[in-house]
Amino acid sequence: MDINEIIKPENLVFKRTELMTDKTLSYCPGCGHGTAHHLIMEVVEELGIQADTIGVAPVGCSVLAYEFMDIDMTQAAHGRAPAVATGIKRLWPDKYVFTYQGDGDLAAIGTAETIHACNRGENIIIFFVNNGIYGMTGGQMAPTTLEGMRSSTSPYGRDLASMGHPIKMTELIAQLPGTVYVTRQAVHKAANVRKTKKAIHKAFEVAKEKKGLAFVEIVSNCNSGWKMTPVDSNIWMEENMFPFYPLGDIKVDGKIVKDLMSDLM
Amino acid sequence: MDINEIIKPENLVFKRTELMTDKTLSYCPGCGHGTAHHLIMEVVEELGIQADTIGVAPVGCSVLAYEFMDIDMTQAAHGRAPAVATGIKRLWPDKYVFTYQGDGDLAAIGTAETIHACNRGENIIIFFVNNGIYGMTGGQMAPTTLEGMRSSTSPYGRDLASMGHPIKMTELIAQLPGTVYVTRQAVHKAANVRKTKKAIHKAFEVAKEKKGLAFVEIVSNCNSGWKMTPVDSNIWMEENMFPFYPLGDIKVDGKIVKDLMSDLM
Amino acid sequence: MSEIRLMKGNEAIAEAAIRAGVDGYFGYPITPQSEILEYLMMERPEERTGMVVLQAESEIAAINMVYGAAGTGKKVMTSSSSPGISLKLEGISYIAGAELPCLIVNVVRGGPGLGTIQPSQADYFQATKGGGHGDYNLIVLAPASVQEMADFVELGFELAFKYRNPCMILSDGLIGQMMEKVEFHEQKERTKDFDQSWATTGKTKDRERNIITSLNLDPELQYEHNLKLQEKYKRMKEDVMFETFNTEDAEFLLVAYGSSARICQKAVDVARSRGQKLGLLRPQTLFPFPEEAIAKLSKRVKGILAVELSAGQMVDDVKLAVNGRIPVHHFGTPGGKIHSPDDVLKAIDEKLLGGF
Amino acid sequence: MSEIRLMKGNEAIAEAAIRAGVDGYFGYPITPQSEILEYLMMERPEERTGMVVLQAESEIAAINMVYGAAGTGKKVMTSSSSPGISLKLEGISYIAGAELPCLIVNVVRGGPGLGTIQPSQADYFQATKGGGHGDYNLIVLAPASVQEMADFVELGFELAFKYRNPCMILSDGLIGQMMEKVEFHEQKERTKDFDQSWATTGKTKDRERNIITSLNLDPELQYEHNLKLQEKYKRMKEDVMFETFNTEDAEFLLVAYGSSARICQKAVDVARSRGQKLGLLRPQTLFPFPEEAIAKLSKRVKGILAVELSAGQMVDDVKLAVNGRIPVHHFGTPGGKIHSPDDVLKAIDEKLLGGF
Amino acid sequence: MAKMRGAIVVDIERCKGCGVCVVNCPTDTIGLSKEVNGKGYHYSYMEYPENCTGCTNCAIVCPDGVITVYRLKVE
Amino acid sequence: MAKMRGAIVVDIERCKGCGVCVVNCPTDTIGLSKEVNGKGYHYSYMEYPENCTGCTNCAIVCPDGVITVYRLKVE
Amino acid sequence: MTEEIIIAGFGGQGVLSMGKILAYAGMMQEQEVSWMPSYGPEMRGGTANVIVIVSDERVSSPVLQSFDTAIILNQQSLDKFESTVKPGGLLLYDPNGISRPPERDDIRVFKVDAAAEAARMSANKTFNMIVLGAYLQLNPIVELENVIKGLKSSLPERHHHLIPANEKAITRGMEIVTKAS
Amino acid sequence: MTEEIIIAGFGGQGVLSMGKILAYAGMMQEQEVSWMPSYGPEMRGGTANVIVIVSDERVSSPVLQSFDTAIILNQQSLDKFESTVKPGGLLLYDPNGISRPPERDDIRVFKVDAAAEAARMSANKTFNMIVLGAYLQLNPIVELENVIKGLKSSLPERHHHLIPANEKAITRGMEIVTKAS
Ligand SMILES: Cc1ncc(C[n+]2csc(CCOP(=O)(O)OP(=O)(O)O)c2C)c(N)n1
Ligand SMILES: Cc1ncc(C[n+]2csc(CCOP(=O)(O)OP(=O)(O)O)c2C)c(N)n1
Ligand code: SF4
Ligand code: SF4
Ligand code: SF4
Ligand code: SF4
Ligand code: SF4
Ligand code: SF4
Ligand SMILES: [Mg+2]
Ligand SMILES: [Mg+2]
Repeated sequence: MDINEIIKPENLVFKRTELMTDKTLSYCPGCGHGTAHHLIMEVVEELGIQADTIGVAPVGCSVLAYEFMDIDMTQAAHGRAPAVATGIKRLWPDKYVFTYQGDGDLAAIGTAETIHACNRGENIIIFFVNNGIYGMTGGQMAPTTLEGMRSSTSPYGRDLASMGHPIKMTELIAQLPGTVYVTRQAVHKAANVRKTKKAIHKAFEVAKEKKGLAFVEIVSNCNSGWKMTPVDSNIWMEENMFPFYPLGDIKVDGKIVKDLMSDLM
Repeated sequence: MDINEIIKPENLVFKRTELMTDKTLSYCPGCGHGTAHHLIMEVVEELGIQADTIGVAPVGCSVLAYEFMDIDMTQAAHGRAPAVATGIKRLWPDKYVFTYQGDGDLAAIGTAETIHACNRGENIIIFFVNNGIYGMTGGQMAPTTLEGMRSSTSPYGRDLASMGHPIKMTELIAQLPGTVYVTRQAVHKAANVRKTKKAIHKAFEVAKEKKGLAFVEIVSNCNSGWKMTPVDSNIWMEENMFPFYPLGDIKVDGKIVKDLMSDLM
Repeated sequence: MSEIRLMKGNEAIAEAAIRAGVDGYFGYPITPQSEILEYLMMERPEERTGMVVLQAESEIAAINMVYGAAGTGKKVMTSSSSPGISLKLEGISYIAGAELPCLIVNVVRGGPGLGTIQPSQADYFQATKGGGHGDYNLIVLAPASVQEMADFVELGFELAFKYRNPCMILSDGLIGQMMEKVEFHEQKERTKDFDQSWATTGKTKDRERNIITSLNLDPELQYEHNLKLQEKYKRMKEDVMFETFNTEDAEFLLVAYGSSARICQKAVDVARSRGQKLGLLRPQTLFPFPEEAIAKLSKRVKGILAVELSAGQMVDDVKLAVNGRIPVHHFGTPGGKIHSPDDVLKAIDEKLLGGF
Repeated sequence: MSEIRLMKGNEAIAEAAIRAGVDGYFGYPITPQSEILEYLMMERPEERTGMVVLQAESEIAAINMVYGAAGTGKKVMTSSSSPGISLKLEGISYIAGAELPCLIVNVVRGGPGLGTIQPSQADYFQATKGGGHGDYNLIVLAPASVQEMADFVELGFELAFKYRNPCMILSDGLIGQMMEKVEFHEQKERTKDFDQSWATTGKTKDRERNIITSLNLDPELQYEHNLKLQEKYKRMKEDVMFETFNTEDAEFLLVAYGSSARICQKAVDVARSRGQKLGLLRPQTLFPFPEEAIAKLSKRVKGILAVELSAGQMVDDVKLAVNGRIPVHHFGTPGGKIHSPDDVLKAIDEKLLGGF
Repeated sequence: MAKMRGAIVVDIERCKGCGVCVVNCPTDTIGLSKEVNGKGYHYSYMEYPENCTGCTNCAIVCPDGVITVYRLKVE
Repeated sequence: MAKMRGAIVVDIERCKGCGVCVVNCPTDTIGLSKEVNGKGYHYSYMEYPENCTGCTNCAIVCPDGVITVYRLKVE
Repeated sequence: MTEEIIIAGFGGQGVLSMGKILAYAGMMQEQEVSWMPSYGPEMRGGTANVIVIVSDERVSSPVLQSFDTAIILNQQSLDKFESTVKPGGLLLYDPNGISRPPERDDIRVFKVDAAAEAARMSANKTFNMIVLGAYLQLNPIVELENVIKGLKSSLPERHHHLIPANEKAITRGMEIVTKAS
Repeated sequence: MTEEIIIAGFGGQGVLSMGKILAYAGMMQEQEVSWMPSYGPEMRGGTANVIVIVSDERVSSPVLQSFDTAIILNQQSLDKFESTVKPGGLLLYDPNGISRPPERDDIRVFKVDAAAEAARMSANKTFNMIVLGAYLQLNPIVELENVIKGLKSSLPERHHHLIPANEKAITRGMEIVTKAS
């Protein structure tokens, strides 16, 4: 059978969402940011809420998210996306407002804004792409960098005693009464992509119900920062990141669904 | 028996610690800050570590702590005391370094500095005086203000939906691996004062061992901010603050000793 | 129908904001301006006009809430005092860079550092030269009365929207804490049909997506953007505002703004009563600065004394306007101390008249 | 024994810091200066000299770590780039108010807002006029070569301790990212016998307790404190530093600092080769500003062109120094774009020579 | 049986009359004076000195640290 | 029995040759080309087109969204 | 007419609201007014003072160093402000707690035993209104009806039943003010 | 002598380190040098370029708009920098991937088939050394021994075994450079 018999409009089963612009993504080959972008836009498209959605881009590799997502977006100062989103949402309570942030952005400089937006239960969605490193600025150590992991500012590996512990922001904010749905996902494999998409759907549902904040962490690779090939980085991620940042729902409908204590200690 | 027979040097059983200066405290009558100050200085005196102790004062009613504690002190910008203490401690690893902070200072503007000093496991002590309000600036709502509680910026009572939830910073930071000893105490009654003093002793011990951060919350009144008499405010505190901020040790020797999950939800 | 009240300057700002149909206020308490947030919370503006008021977790959060909300085309504002404004400077630079209209109130107190909570004018440079990074300018209004605290809210938003530029009301603890009578306009409804063509309100099919950003990785684009900003700042000159007192026949001129101008007014009265031909120019806009008016006067008077509650900041702009034509002196009181009319008179005698 | 290396400006600062016996560095990554922290981490200075290096959770944390550590009398520093420096301004105002010596490096990039990461000089006002609140000044050094990036670390600490005042190295992405050869002094031990009479090192029986604060609730005291600060800032004039090129017989003068001065040097060479009598004055200290030297030259030359990678900031100080004596023009390129020597030559022809 | 007798000395000018000592005294020894001190506060004093056992409760809770306690064992 | 036949179309100039699709294809359909595209990347292509079932795995994991998938039920 | 007044005393004595009522009353009768308090945490338990200006003309400086009238309610304030009264001006004080009474003889010095009177009336809260009455007796710059309006505007609705008591206190103050020897 | 060089190409082609080795070699022979890279995230997958100046005199401006030599490794860079070569100057390029070759006739244009040669040598990593060799053949501003020193200083110790291969690449580059038609 000739493939041209297959490649026909009526046989189309997947194509890139229309809500991604035509610009070539600025990300490194194999970077999870791209997959995450596509998924969010797919959900916005499926829900038909392009005109009701306002996104907030961070400072980090995804600073240019507004070049790629075909929705109205605001680029926030480093770490302040949750405050920016709060400002928007409070004045436009019927819009869907989300932030898209990296781990340096959300868990280092933006810690206070993250915690307090979650604690206030702002009816926004936070997408948190955790790649354990500062990708944008050249692979420096992030608060999420694993013990012993090398980065340009921990060239001999992260030393807990002098550099502190990797932080589990998601487990922490899950405990704040303002969060309703908290989950940790990944996008390196097709099965994960499917789960993540469901999670994103769920997050938008929560936002619609205005019951509080939805928080979707996506553990992702930064192959450039980790100095690996994309494929190797995904394997390394499974072997090293997932044990410390286990995937799955943490809080659903305002109830913690995981034994956090054993996880945290 | 004439009381002058009792009031003789050889019968002295309690007098104000020498490590408090002669200045009259700037606090309102009955404010717990004063008691907390005395206790910390008593412990420093008992341990004989005046020359090895550096304190960090916050912005808040206790901004002038340096006028009252007879030790070297630095006055930190609002919320930044844990960073200031980190700077000191990293260069003077053999000194005892503590911060003394209010709830607005520590749990609002200083959230990021608090979380990250705790997470890095800085070998410092944080004294956290939680009076559920911004005392210094005239009784505004703090992150710790209880639901329904009135303040000058929540004149009709704190409304959870629009103003967010009171936050339990102490339970949160107890979960960070960098904290070793975490406790919540009070100083309005003699029995509590004695317990708190033990806790402060313990905190200095932990600092000595350099195993991580010790965190002592003291739930206290702000009778001016609450607009009550000192005595009434202490009763109100027992009835309203303690149920939400229960007293007792939360983490000892690096191990959580309380069921936090039931507490947090 | 207008209404007359006796009010603190801070309260007047808050009441004026509600009446001006402001959409949102985001702030954090700090003396001597906490009354703004407190008044708003007490007034339940969500019921009066639907205005949103939120106490943020910090000044940084507050200014970034303003940034987000301003980017949707709404009328939003924040207020703080000196240390809090310093914390907002990254955000202010972003807002200026992204060309968003908004109102920022600084009720200045004595510095540097934690300083005092007493009135000061030592944040002039920060307000007018761009305390944050990069080449940007705020529109800066300097109220000298409680009435102007109220009036400049509406004026500030007008100018902010005219130029799509952040506007600052540079007040101080004196104007913020004093009570005077103030006349209010009738309460306006919040604007519903504002120009949102550039704002992030949700991309509809009939337009390209809107983006609020100050980033231009290509320096050539950022250069062009900066030139455009500079053009805009020049255009603002058409909105320069100032008041003069007794300048017609003045031999010597005081230049002072805000609370210091109030004090100088009294000094002029006293000097006149002594037969000294003193006049006063009071800039109401500090950016744009009334440089032409001062340059013009500098051709008529023999000397100028700039009087500030600072160690000398606005005096530089006066000197730049005068460009060496006549002597420009400075009298200032930094740190939160307020000079009295007598102090000013003494300085006039020593510096201005003594020099001749 | 000295050592010659080929290094980036940023790396030179880091290496110089280790060799100068600096006690601590606290920083947060930001382009174009992250190499400072990276180099330090790679070099394990804790083994070379015992120097402490810590990556903070934010710029605000970093500057407050510096504040705390500087208050103990140690030699500590931080570095960042424009948006990060804006965030540090509250802390910088505190440090200035509390009179603590320390070193702050700003490797400036284009603004406002997130801007670009390309070189700029648009943070001049912020550095020299006090971007933070209150009347304060930093000592501001402007290196124009990798060698000066290294040398100014030690110089900066010297001046900082001499005056008990924060010192800023105002560099930019060009000087920070370029490599040149640089000669280093031998590595020093960290100072053990520093003056700690004022520092918070733990109160011993033989002295009163030491307090680091910028608070004075009494405005009279804060006023006195401010006068003392102003006195100090005036005294700093004795440490003004600048370089001149071909000024002896110059008819026209360029004034430029840092990277722009490098570009201007080339322009002067070319102009001279064309027979134009052009000279260059390069301030090495921006505060104190070489106003006297410029005033003096303004009596000899016919016109001045201030050349900056900004929309016009230092030019104000040049004008204030010249005080209307001769025309002062400005040529600037804001936003992260770098002007070339040719651009400068064109501006000279148009603005400086065209005017005559 | 051995009994404890105690007495407290209040630094009157520093007392702020908050009453915290009063409610903390297990023996109801302390009262607040009718008169005010230089700052206008109704300072605390031993209203029933014979009750005092010198337990120090009042002193350790006093926010202003103005109470000194003496104690004597009497047979 | 009904069988699924699929095919993918790769936007070659936008492919960055990361190989994520390759490892995600359950049928080993995809390979990376020897040649490079305009940006110097070894773009992906159907090395064994007959394997493809049109499962879309490759497309949904592709960070750059450059894969379009077609599927046809064949008896 | 321009009247420049400083009112100074302890934090809890109602200094600020006394000033506010004066200013409000002035405003009610179409005068220009300003009210400038000392502010800040030093007020906590410490001293409080307010400068009130009531004038027929636009008020220029709201802060002054010399005054037509000083109303003084504790020793500290007396020490600080006695010298600031303009020659020929008025100093009114409550002798309660005053150990060193005013000494100037180029000004008019009056006293009002307001604290004692308030205690006698068992109405400590109206202390400041007794003082205000005394002042208005000496210098009736504003009319009583406007003072009552001022009272109303500064008291929350739920305390309006206290207005008669305050009015009484004002009248009482008018009666008991005496020239200091 | 002053030589002002621009080297430009793709991100991964070793443009910056080629420049660094040149600068280092210049420094080794007591010359003044500067090395000014383009920097920032646009480098990620995009283009990279560096300006190197080697001179007997103090280097003034490290950024320039015209150059004595341009070493060009992709089409984008050729488009951007061809016009910046000073009349009489040198343009050296690798024809791999070049669809529109240089057109100027007032400069000396040379080409070096470095990419192809590196592939042939199965030493893709030494691509930039082949180019460097070609340049040094045309313009021996620095001595080979100093280039080797530069190599050493820019390679981490553990990669020093690669130096001979790099040396070989330089020599090869010297051999294969040709005048463009
Ligand atoms: C105030 C401020 N500080 C620092 C920076 C520099 N900076 C840009 S991105 C970034 C880190 C980004 O890391 P992350 O949030 O993990 O995002 P990633 O690039 O890894 O996706 C930093 C520190 C900045 N732009 N602004
Ligand atoms: C940057 C900054 N923001 C705000 C303030 C104003 N301020 C001073 S104290 C304070 C709150 C203090 O409350 P808390 O920490 O709870 O201490 P308390 O007075 O209750 O003991 C605030 C907001 C300030 N000084 N600096
Ligand atoms: S640097 Fe890391 S996070 Fe950034 S685009 Fe590359 S792989 Fe992704
Ligand atoms: S205001 Fe509150 S916290 Fe401050 S001193 Fe008074 S009672 Fe204590
Ligand atoms: S607790 Fe202390 S301050 Fe309060 S009344 Fe008793 S003695 Fe006085
Ligand atoms: S010592 Fe004990 S018994 Fe005596 S007064 Fe104090 S609390 Fe009461
Ligand atoms: S995943 Fe996408 S970008 Fe990566 S190789 Fe496959 S098609 Fe190309
Ligand atoms: S559609 Fe499925 S089977 Fe076909 S190439 Fe993609 S992953 Fe492989
Ligand atoms: Mg990251
Ligand atoms: Mg508090």
